[in-house]
Amino acid sequence: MKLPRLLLPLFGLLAAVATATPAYDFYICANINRNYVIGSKIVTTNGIFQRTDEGGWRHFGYNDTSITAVAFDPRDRNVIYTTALNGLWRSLDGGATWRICNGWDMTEGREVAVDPNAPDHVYVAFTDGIAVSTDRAQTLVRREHGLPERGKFTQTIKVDHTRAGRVLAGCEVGIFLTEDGAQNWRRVHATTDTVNDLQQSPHDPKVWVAATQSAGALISRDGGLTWTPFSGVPTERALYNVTFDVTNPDRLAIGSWAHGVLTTEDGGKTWTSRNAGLPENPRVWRVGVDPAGRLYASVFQETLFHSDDFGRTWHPNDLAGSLVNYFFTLPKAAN
Amino acid sequence: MKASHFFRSAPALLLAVTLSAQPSFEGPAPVVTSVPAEDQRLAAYHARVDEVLQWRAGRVDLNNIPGTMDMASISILLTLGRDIEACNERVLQMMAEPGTGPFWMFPAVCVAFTGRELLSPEARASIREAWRTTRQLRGDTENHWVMYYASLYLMSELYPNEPAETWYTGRSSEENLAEAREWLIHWMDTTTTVGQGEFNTTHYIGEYAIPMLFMATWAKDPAMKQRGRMMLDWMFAELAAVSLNGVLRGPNARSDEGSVIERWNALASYFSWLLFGNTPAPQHYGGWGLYFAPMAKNYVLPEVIHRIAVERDGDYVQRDRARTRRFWRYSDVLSPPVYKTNYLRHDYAVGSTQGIVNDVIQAHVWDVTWREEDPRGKHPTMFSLHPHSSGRMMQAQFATHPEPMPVGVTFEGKPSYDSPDKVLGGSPYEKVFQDLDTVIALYDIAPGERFEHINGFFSKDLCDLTEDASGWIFARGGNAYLAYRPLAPYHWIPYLHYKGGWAKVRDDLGGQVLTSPHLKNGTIVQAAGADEFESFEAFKAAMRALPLEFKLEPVPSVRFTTLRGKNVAFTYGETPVVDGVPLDYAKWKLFEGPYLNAEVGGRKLTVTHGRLQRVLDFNTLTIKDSVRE
Amino acid sequence: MKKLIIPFLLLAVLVSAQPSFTGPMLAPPADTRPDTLRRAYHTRVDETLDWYLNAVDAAKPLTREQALVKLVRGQDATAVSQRIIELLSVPQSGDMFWMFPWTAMAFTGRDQLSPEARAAIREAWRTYFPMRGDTENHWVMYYASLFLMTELYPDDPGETWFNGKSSAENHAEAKGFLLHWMDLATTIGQGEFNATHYIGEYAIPMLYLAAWAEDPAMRQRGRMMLDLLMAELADNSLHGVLRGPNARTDDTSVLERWNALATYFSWAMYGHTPPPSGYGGWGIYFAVAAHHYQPPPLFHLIATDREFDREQHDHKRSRRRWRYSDVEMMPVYKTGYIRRDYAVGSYQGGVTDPIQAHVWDVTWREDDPRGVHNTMFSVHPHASARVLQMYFTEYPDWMIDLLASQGKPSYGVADKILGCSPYEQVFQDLDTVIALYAIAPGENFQRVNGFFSRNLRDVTEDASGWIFARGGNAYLAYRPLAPYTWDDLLGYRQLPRGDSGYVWERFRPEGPVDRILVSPHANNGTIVQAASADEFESFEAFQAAIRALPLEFTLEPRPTVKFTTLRGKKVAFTYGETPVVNGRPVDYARWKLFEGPHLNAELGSRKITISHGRQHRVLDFNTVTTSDYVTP
Amino acid sequence: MKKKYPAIPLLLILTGLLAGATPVHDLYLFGAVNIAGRVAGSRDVAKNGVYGRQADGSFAHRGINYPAMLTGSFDPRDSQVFHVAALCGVMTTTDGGHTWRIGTRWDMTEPKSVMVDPNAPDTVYAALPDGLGVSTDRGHSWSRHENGLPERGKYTQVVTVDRTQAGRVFAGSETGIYLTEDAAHNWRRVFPAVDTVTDIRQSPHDPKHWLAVSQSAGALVSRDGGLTWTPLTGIPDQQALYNVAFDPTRAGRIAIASWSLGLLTSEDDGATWVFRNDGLPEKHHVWRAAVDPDNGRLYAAIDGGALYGSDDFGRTWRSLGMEDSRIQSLVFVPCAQR
Repeated sequence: MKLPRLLLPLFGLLAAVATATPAYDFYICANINRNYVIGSKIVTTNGIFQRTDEGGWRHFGYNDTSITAVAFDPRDRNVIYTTALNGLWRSLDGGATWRICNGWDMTEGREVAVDPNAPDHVYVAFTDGIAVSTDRAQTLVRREHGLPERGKFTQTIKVDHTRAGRVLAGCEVGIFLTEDGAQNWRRVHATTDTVNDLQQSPHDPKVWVAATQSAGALISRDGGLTWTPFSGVPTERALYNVTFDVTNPDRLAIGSWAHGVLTTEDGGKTWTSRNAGLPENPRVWRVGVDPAGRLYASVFQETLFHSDDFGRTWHPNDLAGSLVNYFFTLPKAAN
Repeated sequence: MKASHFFRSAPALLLAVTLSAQPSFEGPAPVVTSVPAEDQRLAAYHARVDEVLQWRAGRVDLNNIPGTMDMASISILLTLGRDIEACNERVLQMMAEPGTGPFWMFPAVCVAFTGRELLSPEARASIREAWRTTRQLRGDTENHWVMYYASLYLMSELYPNEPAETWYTGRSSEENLAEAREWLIHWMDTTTTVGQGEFNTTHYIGEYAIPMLFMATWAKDPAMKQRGRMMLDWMFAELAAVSLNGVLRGPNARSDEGSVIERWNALASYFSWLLFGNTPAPQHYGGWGLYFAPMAKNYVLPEVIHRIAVERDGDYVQRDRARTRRFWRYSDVLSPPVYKTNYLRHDYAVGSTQGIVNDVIQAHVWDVTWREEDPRGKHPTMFSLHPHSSGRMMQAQFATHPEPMPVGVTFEGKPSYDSPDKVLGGSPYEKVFQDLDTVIALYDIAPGERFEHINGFFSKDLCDLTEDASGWIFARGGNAYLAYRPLAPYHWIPYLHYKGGWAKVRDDLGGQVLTSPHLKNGTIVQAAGADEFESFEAFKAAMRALPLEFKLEPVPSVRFTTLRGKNVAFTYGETPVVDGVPLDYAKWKLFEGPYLNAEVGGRKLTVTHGRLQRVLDFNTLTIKDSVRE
Repeated sequence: MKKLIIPFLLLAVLVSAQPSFTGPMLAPPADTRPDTLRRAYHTRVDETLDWYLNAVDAAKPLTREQALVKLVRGQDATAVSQRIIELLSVPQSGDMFWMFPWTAMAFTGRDQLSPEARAAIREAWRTYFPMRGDTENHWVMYYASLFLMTELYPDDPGETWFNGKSSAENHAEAKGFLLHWMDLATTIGQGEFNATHYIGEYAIPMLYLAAWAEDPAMRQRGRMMLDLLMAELADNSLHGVLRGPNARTDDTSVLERWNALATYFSWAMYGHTPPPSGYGGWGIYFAVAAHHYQPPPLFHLIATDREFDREQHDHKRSRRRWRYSDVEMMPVYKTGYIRRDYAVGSYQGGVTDPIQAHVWDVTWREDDPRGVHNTMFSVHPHASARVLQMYFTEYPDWMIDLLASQGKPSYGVADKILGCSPYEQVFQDLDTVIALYAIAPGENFQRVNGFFSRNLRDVTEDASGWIFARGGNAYLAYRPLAPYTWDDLLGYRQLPRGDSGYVWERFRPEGPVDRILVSPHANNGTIVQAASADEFESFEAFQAAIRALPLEFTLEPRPTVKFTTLRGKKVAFTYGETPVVNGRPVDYARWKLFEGPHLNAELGSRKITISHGRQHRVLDFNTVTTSDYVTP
Repeated sequence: MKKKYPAIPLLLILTGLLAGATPVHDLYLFGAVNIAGRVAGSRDVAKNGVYGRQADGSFAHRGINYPAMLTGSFDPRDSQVFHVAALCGVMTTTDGGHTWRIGTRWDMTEPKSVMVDPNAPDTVYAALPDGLGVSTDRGHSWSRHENGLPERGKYTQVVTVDRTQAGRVFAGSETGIYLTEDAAHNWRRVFPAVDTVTDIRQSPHDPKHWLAVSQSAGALVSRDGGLTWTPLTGIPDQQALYNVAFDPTRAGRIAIASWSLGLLTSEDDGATWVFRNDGLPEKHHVWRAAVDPDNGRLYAAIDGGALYGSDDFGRTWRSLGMEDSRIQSLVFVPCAQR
């Protein structure tokens, strides 16, 4: 599937939402092979799916049950990065062929992020630290100066799309910031358990939110320098991820195994549990909002649900039995 | 994708094909007390290999190729040089939808190499193509990586000089070969300096031995071939030294619900049967054992190792160091050291670690296991444990969220992980000390843990089980006398047996579990040989007379004079003291005992038995065999 | 004088599957991974065993070999037991050649034979009195067999053994000799080095020790000595064919270099040349235990890798001398230069073994060496009772007659091409050999014979004095230093007389005949220079190059040569003096036990390193240790 | 079966008996038949080793078939006990040759002759190709006693004990005749030679009178008990002389055997010599000569031929059997000792 090269800054294009044909491409990384374990036979197709205009899901790339995140080179949609069990994979031809970018000294990539202002730079979160590439992942080098020797399990990494080299990472012992392309890291918020997700607001680059395992959800209004908890969000159970609604600055959603889906429509002042219509014992693995404001929730051992009323009512989707590890939005590729 | 599994029930291709010769796993238990003369020793080994090859080849039905030919049987037929056309046909079928992951990779390598001259060009091309089209998951566990990288190494050597786009990795043959070689050397370096990660595994021994046999046979680079051969010696020397009459017992870095109780019923017994001939082969040769057979004749078990397994002159203590699985989180050390103690006697063996969580799944910390003439179906073991199920501990060693794994693994070959009456697994709240055939296990379970009790396993095969007024529970196991002292009140629940990790149902075969619902707890076990006492009563009297003081608050603490006259003082969380001298873990060697010796960091193992000695020196890749005049 | 020659038991038996010795020429397998090599090796061993089994004729009683092979295969133990009792019910003979076959029978059958058959074998070691012999290989067979039988029956008193010594005494004595022999071989070198036939008489006993010795040290020593023998065979053979120098060979295989028992071992071990017919007769006794041995892949590479030229210098020793010598054993300085198309080998001349020695030759590669006399050399035909007395405890005058009757017909004849002489001194530098002769007056015979094979092509006696010829893909230049004539080399045909005595007659074989250059001059010399055809435009170009080589020589008062070799070496060599190369005299004192790309050992070290590329095996007899290692 | 007999000088018994009376001595032959081409490993068709003379004068093989026995020396106390020099070492029998024990080990081989010290019959001497072995326990164990022999040149073909004095022994070797007078603790050379001294005999008539033959120094005589030796004129010295024998029944009569020369006799105590080959086979390769102490009969063993006897000291011969044989030695043992 060869995509034409498109050189557009990612978010600058937030034109009004076209209800008819969406102005965005919407991707998920999903494992559909229930209870897969190394050695059992894969009977389904897993990996990256792109939503089709008809609302279905089209798989591309390898059949890999372990893909945890995906990112694209903003300049060329054919350059795709995915993190997975083996580490970081890269495709230069839209997913037809791939290359493993790390050796044996890195494994189990958790998330990958491309610096929109320095698109050759790729940042990867690993179970034992952070690696960076400055050559489109042809080579990968650990850059962990400032991370603690123990406690640098990194679940999430996001690049501040306002300034090259400014990156936030969610680790076992807190949120870490670099402003020099990962030459140096410093902790900006301490936690005792893993920071599971970091998101930069598509509406106000200064606004960042985080979902953590035992410190609830956090918000920063100064570009991630300081963080304060959302009071309305419970802290004792793990929050798996958090997402903005690209169509409405006041709407956010949180996914959690224990709490299911939590949403706010007032910028986080109040949060409501939106599990009615989902299977009981919600076990939400991941939430996402597509560019049309549709809210998705992937439920463990169930399927992918979507809601067009931001969680009040839910509908099972046709990606039955899927477990979505990642939602990703990109402006529509001009073909 | 999270936890690995290995011992699936043997591939379901086994048809009731009539068999002329009775396979060993149905025959009588071998009685072996000495190693036969060298020529007969090798001939007997080859005969056992041939038995496996013929057994599996006998099960192939050419009228039902898809139903009876897996990659094991294809490799075996190629090794025997027969039914080549059927092999070609089946290879093409299987490569049409290649599997992924290490458990597909090494069987595919086995077919590629056993068929490198016999398979048709199309069949060989189809195997090669699968390595372009199918992304191979590398897995998250040490044994996965050994299989993954040995397979990638060999395929890259078999097809050198091929560009990146012809490999699923997107890397050239040379890049793949270099990466594989580097990791294999790194793994061997780690294993020969600070110890095996998955030590004494009852099933995953096959996932190390088979790839190493393939390297020792097919690696072109002489250094890697030599390394494969040396690692085989290293692993089988350890199996020989810590098996009791061919049966591997605890401690095991990894075991499973079936073999932690029915100690013989494990793939390790296949290797004991094949190499030492001193225990029955497991059913269908353990399934995976079939992949060791095709090239088995290219490995000659050194006589010194064979003698260690079969000819023990007297009781002996073997102290070794191993390491835990690496901790991604919640640990100051990536791979903390495991201090193993094994005491082997004729009638029983006692083994333990210091009570660390070496692996969050399927670990087994300590037990007393007694000898059974025919171990099949027997549960010849006794131990206690804290049944620990914790999402946090899963997160320590797996890149996962806290909630999914405790339940998830129960569908992935670890059915008992989250069961209160489980008998498999380690716990951060268990500390163990062993001196010869005395084990003291202390527990200080944090409130709020999933299960706030300890379980003690009492086998169906115990005789004269009596709860003595003294507080000791006495029993006889085989020719061993056992005394189990629970340090807190308890009650009995029935023991329900899982035949193996993939068993769906639990069988009531007898036996019971002592369960003691108290956070601060402890177990003392003392074993002895029946021949040491006039009678069982005499043993009981001796046990009652042993000075014992213990308290559970604020933390469990024991002062006990063992049956062997050692004064042991052991408090939870503190270093045990024996005869006034605190145990010095710092001086614990990589291997130390009458048969195996190695310094930590030395990369050199000396294997000795009588006048025979083999030295495996990874510094110079030297295997040195010498005989004292 | 009990000189030994192995009576070739050419068993005329019908054959079903085509044995390799009648099959097509073999090429070494391309894939040298251990599983391929292992399977090929065991297939060849089984072929040898099957050849004997297929020859079993229900109507005829089993031969000893057939009985043994049946035991190896675990077949018909009852019939074999019965046959063994029959075989042993008559007076025995064969001496040490009886001992190791019956040792093999005893061990192979120890769990299969009936008690009566086992008792019959044991009894034969009381009633039959085998000779120990007077030669090194006899003793190795004798004592290895005695060592093993006294392990099998460890506590028997003296009267139950033929020699009146108890099991313990015999065992200690056998061990004493075996250690002494291994000591000699690993300090100053093999006595019967590169023996084209007697390699079997060393390899078979060592294999039996390696397979059946209970004492782990002796078992390991047996394996180590077998390793050494097979590694040396690999190193010294040209595509599987062992060539000179040979401490011992015979009239046939000194010419038809492939036709020797050593070729059985090359075939069995490395599979790159056809085995001799009937697997050399004795091959079966190796095959019956060969499944307990596995030649390391390293040896296979040494045997088959002929990519680059290689020089090997080894130190050997002569047979021990009883008389007429200041030293018990003359040191032998052996040189080998092996290339893809030919090999040149020699030792410094003099008498290593008075019978069946072969001092030097150039041997070229043949695509199929069977029946080809692919060699060239010269020799002083020497027959001397005194030299015989040096090595044998016999009276002087009658031995020469006797030798002919003991299977060595060519000892006492002038046109002989087998043997060595105290009046020959040889120097070799790479593929140049200079042999100088100063035959003492009165010595038999006052001439030098140069062997010119019937398989040579374009033999031309050039005006320059050189004789040029082509052998296979090799160019040869032979320079006789004294006048000569040509004779046809007549063959020997054995006439049937008596059971154990040989009587021979000379006959002229049909077809092209080998010739000998006869130079009837006491002071004499030969220079041979070899080259590969690929090194020259044409044969003429080679000839021109040879003619251009500076050469001065005189024969009086003693032969002396100054010659610049084809490889540009300035060699000065005078009979009785140390050769000088490019101005520096050869320093024999620094000659190592083994020195070359594949085999290395210091004199006196008892430690031999066998290498190919990064793979090494060290045999250390000081500590009875075998080490395999790989260099980065 | 041990019998104690005083060491009676051999000569005394002999003179009392004349030929034709029942023999005072037994005759043992050591050698092999059908020897042509016999090598280690070939099929044995005949009986080899020890032959005893029967009452009818024929010879019967006894004991084991061993083709490489050279000579034997009998224990004066019991003729059932004798020691044989054989290819495999010194073999000792205590039952007249039915069972044997090889006393030497691997470090001694191919003894060429062996002799018991009549005055110290537990002591046996053996001539070795690389020196000299001594047993002081009736052949059960052996050790080398070569002090005084040269490092090289100590090939020893014959060892002969002086019957008048225990421990006084002569050795005929490659470099001459050596004497010891202290049971081989020390040797000294009494006659230098460049080739092997093949035989040394003490006159049965005069213990001071010794004869020796050699490979290239002809025959030698000593009148002073072997201290000094002078060549016997009249005997060629270019060919090897194999052995020499006194006639115990008549002083002055001597016979010498030679493969090349045939048989030579002297009837004037060695002053003159005459060839006695007429009547012997045309090639007359005489391997061994001997004289019967009972009747003075002269024996000549022809190599590859038969054993011939002459009752007129060599003038006429007749075959006594043992066709196609090689008889290495003839040994006469007083019957009384049986």
